[in-house]
Amino acid sequence: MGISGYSRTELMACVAARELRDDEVVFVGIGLPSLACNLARLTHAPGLVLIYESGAIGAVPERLPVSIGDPALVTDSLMVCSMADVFQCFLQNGRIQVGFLGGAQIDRYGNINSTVIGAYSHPRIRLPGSGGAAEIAVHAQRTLIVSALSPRIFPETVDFITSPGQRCHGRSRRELGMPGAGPVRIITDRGILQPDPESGEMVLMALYPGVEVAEVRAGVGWPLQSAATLGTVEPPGPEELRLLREVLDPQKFFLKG
Amino acid sequence: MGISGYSRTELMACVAARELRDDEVVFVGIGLPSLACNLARLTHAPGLVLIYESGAIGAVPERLPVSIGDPALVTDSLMVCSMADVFQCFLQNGRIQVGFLGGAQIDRYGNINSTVIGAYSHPRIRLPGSGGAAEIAVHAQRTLIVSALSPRIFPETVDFITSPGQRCHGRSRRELGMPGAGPVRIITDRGILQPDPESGEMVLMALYPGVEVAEVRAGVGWPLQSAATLGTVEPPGPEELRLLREVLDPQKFFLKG
Amino acid sequence: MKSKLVSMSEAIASHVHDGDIVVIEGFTHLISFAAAHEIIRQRRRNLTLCRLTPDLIYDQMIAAGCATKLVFSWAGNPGAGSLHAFRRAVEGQGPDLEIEEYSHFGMVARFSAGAARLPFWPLRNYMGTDLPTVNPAIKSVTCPYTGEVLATVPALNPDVTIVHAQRADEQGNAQIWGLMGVQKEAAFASDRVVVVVEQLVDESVIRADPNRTLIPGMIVDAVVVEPWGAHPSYAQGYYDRDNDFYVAWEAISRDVGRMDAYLDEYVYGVRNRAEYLAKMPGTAERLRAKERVCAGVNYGY
Amino acid sequence: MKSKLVSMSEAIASHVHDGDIVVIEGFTHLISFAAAHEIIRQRRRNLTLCRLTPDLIYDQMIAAGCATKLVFSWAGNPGAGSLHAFRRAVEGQGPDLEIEEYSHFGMVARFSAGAARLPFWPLRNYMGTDLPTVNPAIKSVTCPYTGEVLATVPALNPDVTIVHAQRADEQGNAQIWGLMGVQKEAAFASDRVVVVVEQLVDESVIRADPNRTLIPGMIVDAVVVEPWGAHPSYAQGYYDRDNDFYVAWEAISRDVGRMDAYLDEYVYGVRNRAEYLAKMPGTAERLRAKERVCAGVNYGY
Repeated sequence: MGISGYSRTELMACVAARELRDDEVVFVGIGLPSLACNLARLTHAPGLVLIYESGAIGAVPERLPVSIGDPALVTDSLMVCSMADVFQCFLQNGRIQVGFLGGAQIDRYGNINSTVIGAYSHPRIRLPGSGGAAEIAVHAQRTLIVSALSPRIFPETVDFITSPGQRCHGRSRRELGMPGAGPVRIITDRGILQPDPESGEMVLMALYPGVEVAEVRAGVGWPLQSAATLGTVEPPGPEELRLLREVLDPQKFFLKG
Repeated sequence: MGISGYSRTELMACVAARELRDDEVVFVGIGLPSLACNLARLTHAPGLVLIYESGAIGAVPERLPVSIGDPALVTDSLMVCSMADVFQCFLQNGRIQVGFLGGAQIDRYGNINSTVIGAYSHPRIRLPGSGGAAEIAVHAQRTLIVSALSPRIFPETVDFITSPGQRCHGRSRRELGMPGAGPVRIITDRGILQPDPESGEMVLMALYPGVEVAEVRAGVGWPLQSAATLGTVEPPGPEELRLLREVLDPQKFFLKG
Repeated sequence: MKSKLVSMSEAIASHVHDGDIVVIEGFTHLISFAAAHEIIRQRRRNLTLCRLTPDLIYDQMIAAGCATKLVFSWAGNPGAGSLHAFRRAVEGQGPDLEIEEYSHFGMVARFSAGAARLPFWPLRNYMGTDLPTVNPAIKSVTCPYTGEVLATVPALNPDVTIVHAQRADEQGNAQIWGLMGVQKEAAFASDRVVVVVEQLVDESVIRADPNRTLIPGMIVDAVVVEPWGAHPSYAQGYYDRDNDFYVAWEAISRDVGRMDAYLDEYVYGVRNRAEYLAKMPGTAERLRAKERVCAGVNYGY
Repeated sequence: MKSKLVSMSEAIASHVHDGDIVVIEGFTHLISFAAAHEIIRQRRRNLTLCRLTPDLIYDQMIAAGCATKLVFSWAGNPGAGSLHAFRRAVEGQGPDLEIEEYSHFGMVARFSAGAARLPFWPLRNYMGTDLPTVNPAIKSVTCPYTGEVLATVPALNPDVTIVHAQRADEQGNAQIWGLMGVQKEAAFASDRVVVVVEQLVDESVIRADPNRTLIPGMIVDAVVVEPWGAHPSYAQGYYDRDNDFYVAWEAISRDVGRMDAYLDEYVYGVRNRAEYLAKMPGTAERLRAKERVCAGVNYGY
């Protein structure tokens, strides 16, 4: 934690939470996205519906879920359904407004690799693979990518496209027939990127307090463009920090660093 | 009821019940098939699993069900599932060993019409239609047709094939790629027909006590062949009659006549 | 969140429009006659009515002139006879009614495709039958793995689906037990969903047993509380099916005059479900369900 | 009917053979570690292991040399790190392991096709991703109505599926609440089914609440009673997930020596689940579920 009184991870969780509107339906992942969704639920979006790919709909976890199939997601949820229903009746049906994604590599167009570093047939590092990410990237009405910056994580081109972004191997989402809008924000630890409406390339749209453009550029493996006017980001408020630290992740399971 | 001490409907119910083996899985219809299945369950086939297309699996109705969706089929059943599961996971999956069918017309090859008398576009009599019969005829490992004889009910050719029999418009079940064996018995009120293994044509295999071949022929609209040796059918035993009359249908809802 | 509770007349006025594709599902169980009667009272016209079993509910709507098309798989009065308004129309003795006919599996598959927002659903079916010859919407597809030719049916995506359920909260999170038919698939396939319940419950009742929830509130537009709203159909745990009424319907619907008189008295002649029930004293006593309450399960961790 | 109750060792000896396609499903919830350990003890070889999330259970089976092929969609240790036996194999530092990889939706669709005994399942997916380029089993089909090209996956029909459930009767009628994953689809897709339960109950308990039954006895070949059989996974209403164990696994599985020592002590070194549990005193007290029992519903009519 810096001089500012909050950590960059805490700010990322707040920024992600603020992207969610009340009554939206969110496909939640574990870790920071889960923190962000529960923070939004406890602040400006009490009607947010949290859906986990495990089949828990309208979850209200009493403890921090450490896996996407945590029993705390079931107890007191609105509905538990089969995974066939999750993917067919909720996701493919178009009912999911927001999906959270992350990965080992994120490229210039918001394509994500969570499959493999190196060649698929001879991987240097074998990652877990898609899980539900590929279809969330296709079907969620919009997705939010959350990741700290580093040139290793943000190469110009990913080794493997697990989850499609705004442009895949030269073809746009529209050409490829994808229903959702794809990644509309990349929430990093220094600022926020968003796709250029024409090219689909990720450009800097806002800086966190105290961060210079050069710091963001240094964390990205392509010549990062900036929006005409850069937005600013409000630091976490005291209530946001209290909820994150005292209610949502008191053991700093995900808020470490 | 004749001099014999039992009615032809009671005999039909007994004959149908005897076709069922213990532990088989039966797709049950309302009326005589339901009586037959419950009679089998109370006599030689206590492990018979009754499945209704409404989604009741392992039903043990405490009262005579008057519809396929009777609440008595649910109470104390082993499982209730969606109709998507009934048709996909049970029937199309091949788990149903026996299906019962009936209809307004039954032809030489066991094709059944429950759709329309006359032309489809200008019906003389509009019947209810397939319900689940078309797919039961395709998928059940074997089907049993139950119907009283009459030339009106047994024409040489049906006006409309709702449920396929052994040969449809000149093509065999094998040619048409149907998984089940189709109708292996037609249980009438005077005797039992079964398909010739070569031609698929329904031929007389057994007569009920006191019935002459000519009586059966008179009820069928094609030149009915007989098996080389005709079987005989045991009349209903006292326990079968007691169960039918006192336990299963005391109000003679289906046993009238 | 804003409550979705409205009266039946508001729900129908807002969500069922002339020309709509309408589904009121429920396989024998949980058929919302209350909604159908209100649609008749509000004189909706040119509806395409879809159901596996048109049952008495669509027979009444056909008789009342609401429907121009029927999509179905079994059109009878279960255990009692025919649907005579339907038959008169199809046999050329009544107003024109276009029909589109499947088997149950075909209709289930249509709703499954609709719920998954896929344009079609594959099934191994219809070999040998004449159904595809009279319904060109039954087509086929070749499996890219085995080369097998399978039947297909097109997705059914209604404008509005009305689901009767035992209970729901104000957001429409609805729980159903007993026969479930295609209620879930029809709701997910639909643009708008109205949930009609025997009993409004607190959200905490729903959350106490989330595996019982069949329809999530997020796909529901309106919630109507209408006890006995499924009569003469039934609601497991609340009341039995009125089999006497189904048997009586055979004679009523056979006769156009009696059918009109029935509609005049029991549908047009009442303003709502309460008035309908008041016309049949003793019904509740005759049909009220006995107690067969199961034990709960532990959701703790 | 003859009871299907057998011991775990009998169930595995009878129903899991060398070379089989084996599924032990359960999404985080109800993963039958007890069955996996018995398969390891009985030294099954050349298995094709299929699961959405290989999890620790298949990591252990891979480490033990049971598997020659893995079919999956997410191979990690949820919340804790990697599956290192899997990674060593795939990264060329362990014994060969063929992989066939989908996304979760793809695996779910494969099981759905298998359960419906259709050769394929259509889904709108995989545009833009590189998954189809490395998995030629992902193909496509053209909708006969709209002309849309949809992705397809082939049916998955295992030789044997092992399902852990909260409770079942002696015939294998099994009830599950909480997360259901793809347990139903996997069971219906399979040639043989083994149900492992926390609790054996009388048939009357099943019949009292038939909507809770996920797997009918008619598709079940063997029933094994194995309390705590899902540890370190969990059983809602019985015990919590052993998250500490999942975290500890990261360090154990990173080191081949420690992993072998783990298998020696906790799998090969015990004869059955009771001995496994006896090695971890205090586990039951630490993880036993609290009481959050829901109310029952009325099945009367």
